[in-house]
Amino acid sequence: MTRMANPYVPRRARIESIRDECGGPRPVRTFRLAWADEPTAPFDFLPGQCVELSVIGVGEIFLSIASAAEDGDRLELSVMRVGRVTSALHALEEGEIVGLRGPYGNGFPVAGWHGSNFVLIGGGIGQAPLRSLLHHVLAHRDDYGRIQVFHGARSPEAMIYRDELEAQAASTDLDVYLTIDWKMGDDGPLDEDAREGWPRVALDDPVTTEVAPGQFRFTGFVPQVVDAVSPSCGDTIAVTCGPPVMIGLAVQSLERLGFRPEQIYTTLERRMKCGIGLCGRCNLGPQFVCTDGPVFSQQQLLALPEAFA
Amino acid sequence: MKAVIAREDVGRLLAIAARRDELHVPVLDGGGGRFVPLNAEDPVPRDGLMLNGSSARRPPKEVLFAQTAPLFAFELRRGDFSIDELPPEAATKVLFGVRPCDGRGFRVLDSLLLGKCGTDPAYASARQGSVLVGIGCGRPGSDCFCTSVGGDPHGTDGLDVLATDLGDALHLESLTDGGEGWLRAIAAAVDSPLTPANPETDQRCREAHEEARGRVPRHVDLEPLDAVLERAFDDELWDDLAAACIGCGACTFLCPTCRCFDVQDEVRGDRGLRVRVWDSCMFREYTQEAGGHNPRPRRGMRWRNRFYDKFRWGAHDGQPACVGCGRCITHCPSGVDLIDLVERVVESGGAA
Amino acid sequence: MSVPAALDRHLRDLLSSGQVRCVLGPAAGCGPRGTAHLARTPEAVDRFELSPLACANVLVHLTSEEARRDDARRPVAVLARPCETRMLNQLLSERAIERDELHVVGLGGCRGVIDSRKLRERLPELRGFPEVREEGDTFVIEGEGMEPVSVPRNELLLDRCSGCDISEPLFHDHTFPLADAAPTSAAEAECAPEPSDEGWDYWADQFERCIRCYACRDACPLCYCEDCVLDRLRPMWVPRSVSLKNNTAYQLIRVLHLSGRCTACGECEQACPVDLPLLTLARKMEQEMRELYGARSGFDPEGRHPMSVFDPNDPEGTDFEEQGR
Amino acid sequence: MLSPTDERAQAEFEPTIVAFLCNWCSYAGADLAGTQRLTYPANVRVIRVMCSGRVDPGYVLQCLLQGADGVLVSGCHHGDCHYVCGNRIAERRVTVMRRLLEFVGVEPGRVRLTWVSGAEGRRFARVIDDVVRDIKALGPFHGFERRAS
Repeated sequence: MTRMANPYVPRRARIESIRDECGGPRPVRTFRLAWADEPTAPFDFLPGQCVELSVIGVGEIFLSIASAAEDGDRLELSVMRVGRVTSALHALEEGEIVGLRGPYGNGFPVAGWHGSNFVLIGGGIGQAPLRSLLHHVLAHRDDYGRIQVFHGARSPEAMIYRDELEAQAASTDLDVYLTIDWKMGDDGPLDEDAREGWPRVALDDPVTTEVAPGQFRFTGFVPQVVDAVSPSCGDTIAVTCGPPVMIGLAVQSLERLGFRPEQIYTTLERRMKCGIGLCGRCNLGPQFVCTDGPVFSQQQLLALPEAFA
Repeated sequence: MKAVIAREDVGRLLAIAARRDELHVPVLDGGGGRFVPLNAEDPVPRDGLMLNGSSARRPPKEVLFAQTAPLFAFELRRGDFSIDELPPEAATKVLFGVRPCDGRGFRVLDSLLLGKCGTDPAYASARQGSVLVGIGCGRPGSDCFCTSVGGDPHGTDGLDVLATDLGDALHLESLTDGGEGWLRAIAAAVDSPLTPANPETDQRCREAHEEARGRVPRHVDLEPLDAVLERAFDDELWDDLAAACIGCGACTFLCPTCRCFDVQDEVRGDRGLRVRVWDSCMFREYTQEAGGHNPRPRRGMRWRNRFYDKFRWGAHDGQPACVGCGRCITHCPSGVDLIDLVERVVESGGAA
Repeated sequence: MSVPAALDRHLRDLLSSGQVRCVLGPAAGCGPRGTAHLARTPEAVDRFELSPLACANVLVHLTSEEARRDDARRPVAVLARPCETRMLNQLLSERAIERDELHVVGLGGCRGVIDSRKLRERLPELRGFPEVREEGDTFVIEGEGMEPVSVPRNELLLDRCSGCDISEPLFHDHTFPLADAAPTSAAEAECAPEPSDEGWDYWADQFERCIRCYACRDACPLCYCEDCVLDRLRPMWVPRSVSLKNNTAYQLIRVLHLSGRCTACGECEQACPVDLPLLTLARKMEQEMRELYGARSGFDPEGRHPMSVFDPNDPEGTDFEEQGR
Repeated sequence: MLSPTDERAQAEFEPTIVAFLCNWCSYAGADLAGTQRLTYPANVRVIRVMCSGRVDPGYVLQCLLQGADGVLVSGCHHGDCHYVCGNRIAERRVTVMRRLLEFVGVEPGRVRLTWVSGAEGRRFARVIDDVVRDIKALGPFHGFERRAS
């Protein structure tokens, strides 16, 4: 009997560096990993693909990769501290070893997107897979058209990749729109002065917001900023990732702007265990997020039960 | 190959089988019955052997897909670890006394665990070379409905050998190469109690099959179900249907085709195991994300998922993933009746 | 109709007048077992079934996560046998439910209910939910396509019913007699045998069979914590692996968390798909609480948990003084 | 009858005992025993808790599950509890725990309860002597595994 490779066994990877992305009750850190054992050949993966990351002795989590294969032989994972494994991971230090297996999932179908413009809409930690896509697109800049990046967070302090995105905003090559949430009162957003340097979008009718040339900071929910900026849908792929509510509203905004379901892509999250389509829990009807996804077009999702749950 | 064995010689047959391979047989254990390994030296249980009457309450899936199985062992060091892969199971497993519904259950498990995406190595190695010796159900249990889901009390799908109870004897027929090899080996043993089948036993066999088919007590017409499920997903009926459910995992753990599992690290000191443990889609935690979001917060949604998975999404070779064994009905702690629910779903017409 | 006319009218009135938001009670389940039924409309009252076979403990649905989702403050009407009013008392004492959220329809003159497993074993050919009549000390069972069969009551009664000393509801808003009060015979009133000390080998055989489906916990009306320690991953009180050791931990923690609260209703044992003798454990703990502290759960809606109070006359828990130093 | 090997194993058996000591009395008593240079067996792993009443029976169970051969809970004497009656609650909890363990075939002597005040260093040492002696006599705990037949 030939012995088959055990797909559950992770390889050892070393934490080369740790970067704090944001603090607060749910801090995010980016871990830069490299293989600890031979062969140390770089991971080959598509933007939007995932890995299973183990803190051995605690557990394993399914994570979107936050970097692109073109970034070199190091892999970056941005992790929010929310549960048991992510807490253990946040307690690790540079030089320590974690387990890694993958890549898993389908990733973004970038080969078919040559020549397209992009609208990337991310909220919170949902920006991680979009960063992977953005890095890939920037590495092949000539293959793609205009790029508009929308990214939202609760506050400027809670915004991940802020330095990187602001530096990109300063470049002329892509348009970046960063937004922070409204301060909320009992009856919804408070119409008080927004944080300095983060002007409000028009609350009742975001489309009427005047966007100054070069303005890249806003106060408002991400879909409202999309409304205010009103990106064009021609030859454009829109990709959104974030909290389910944000995705839902962003898709509505995109549809108002004329995007068709086959132009809109989302990368989904579910509770995962095995990562390889065996354990059963991440199903959307007959499909598994871990193997059939996590990237789905809006067109696919419309046909899948529980896709918007 | 076909052979016949006198009922009183079944013990001798099992003793021969146990000498050759790792043999598992269904026995009454105070908990309604389950498959246990039978060592060649052990006396064959007489009263407890569950070859007539009802099937073992715990299906044989646990022999090949253990409720708890280690994926690998590890040792923790300061900021590091090492992993020890565990040797795969080498012994050939023979399961004697598998009911035809459970045999079909393995076909569903095969499609899920040796599937297009990945292969579970523990299941694959346990399944490799395994021989499923089925025994037909002369007297189906009180909630059996195998004939409604494409099965039969003497169905052969998934089995390697089928035994038919002729009262004073068992008629054995091999169905696959694996079954043929096993049956020949048993027949070739020095003290083999097998005798060749003859036209008379074949005839009695056919009669037994016919008779048993008429004894399957419960029926449900699945024909209209698929069309209803097509549009019933967002219907409000699911919360009503699940009203009596208490949200335990009895139905899924006793199901011959459920395979969902959890993965956990279990550590003692600096050593531990990463284990695969059965999980149930009926548990709230099953889809509960660390961040607090749960895509299936209500019992009705979890019920709906199981229902669709058995009758629509999990369909395999044109048959539902439910094999009609009736265990989830008979042993539901809150008296929920799957057949009743199928009928209520059909009746609702999916009028969303 | 499976519910006496007067009761049927009362339940319909409760629902049509809007006094209660729903009625919770027993109904015929699959085969010879009961299930819980929640009637939200007067028409749905039809499904209730008071046969001694419809014995599902429906109270778990009062405290389940699903029940609490329904946040309307109108009361729930409950069809409660006497032992179930005891459970209700316990829930009230724990403030798991408030008195004004309940409308208790007590069922008086209870002579016990049938264990569907015992019935199934006795009459394996039985199909569907049979008619059951009580005639003196026998149950007369009439199933689909079979002659009526008489079986002595004590062969079919649920274990929890033999030795039960409450035949009338402990409290109620309304009460209806289940049957003409027929005094239980002396033989039945005898107490159930005391749980015997079987030792570890016996319990190892039992716990080893546990499949950890959590039915015993999920069927228990008193296991209503939203976040159960048995599900916790951090800290993991009971590892997920199914093994004798972990199963023992699971069952002992479950029993400990119920000690002093459990009313020995036996739903855990009834729910267990692999026939673990869980009522034995429950009874043992109930008996200890009574012996040690005179505590009986479910008899005082204002009562305090015996594990959170003490009495100056408590038996001495240490055994060092006796060793004469 | 014990084989010679078993006898030797028993003689060499050094039990692991977890002691939950209340902060205000028993822990101070243990401290005093130390400063008085009293000797007592080293089988005890001490866990300091604020009150004996804080010891959930589940903790006792966890100790037994994770390899302890015995568990000691020690608090203030009756009437001396820093929290008025925590020790009396502990008394009930430990008693019930012992009854449950006994019922499933675990010697109740593996779970002990005692009262030691902050002034009773000598008593603390004696308690430990007693507990270790008694649990040695009971032999290793099977840890809720099958006993080897």
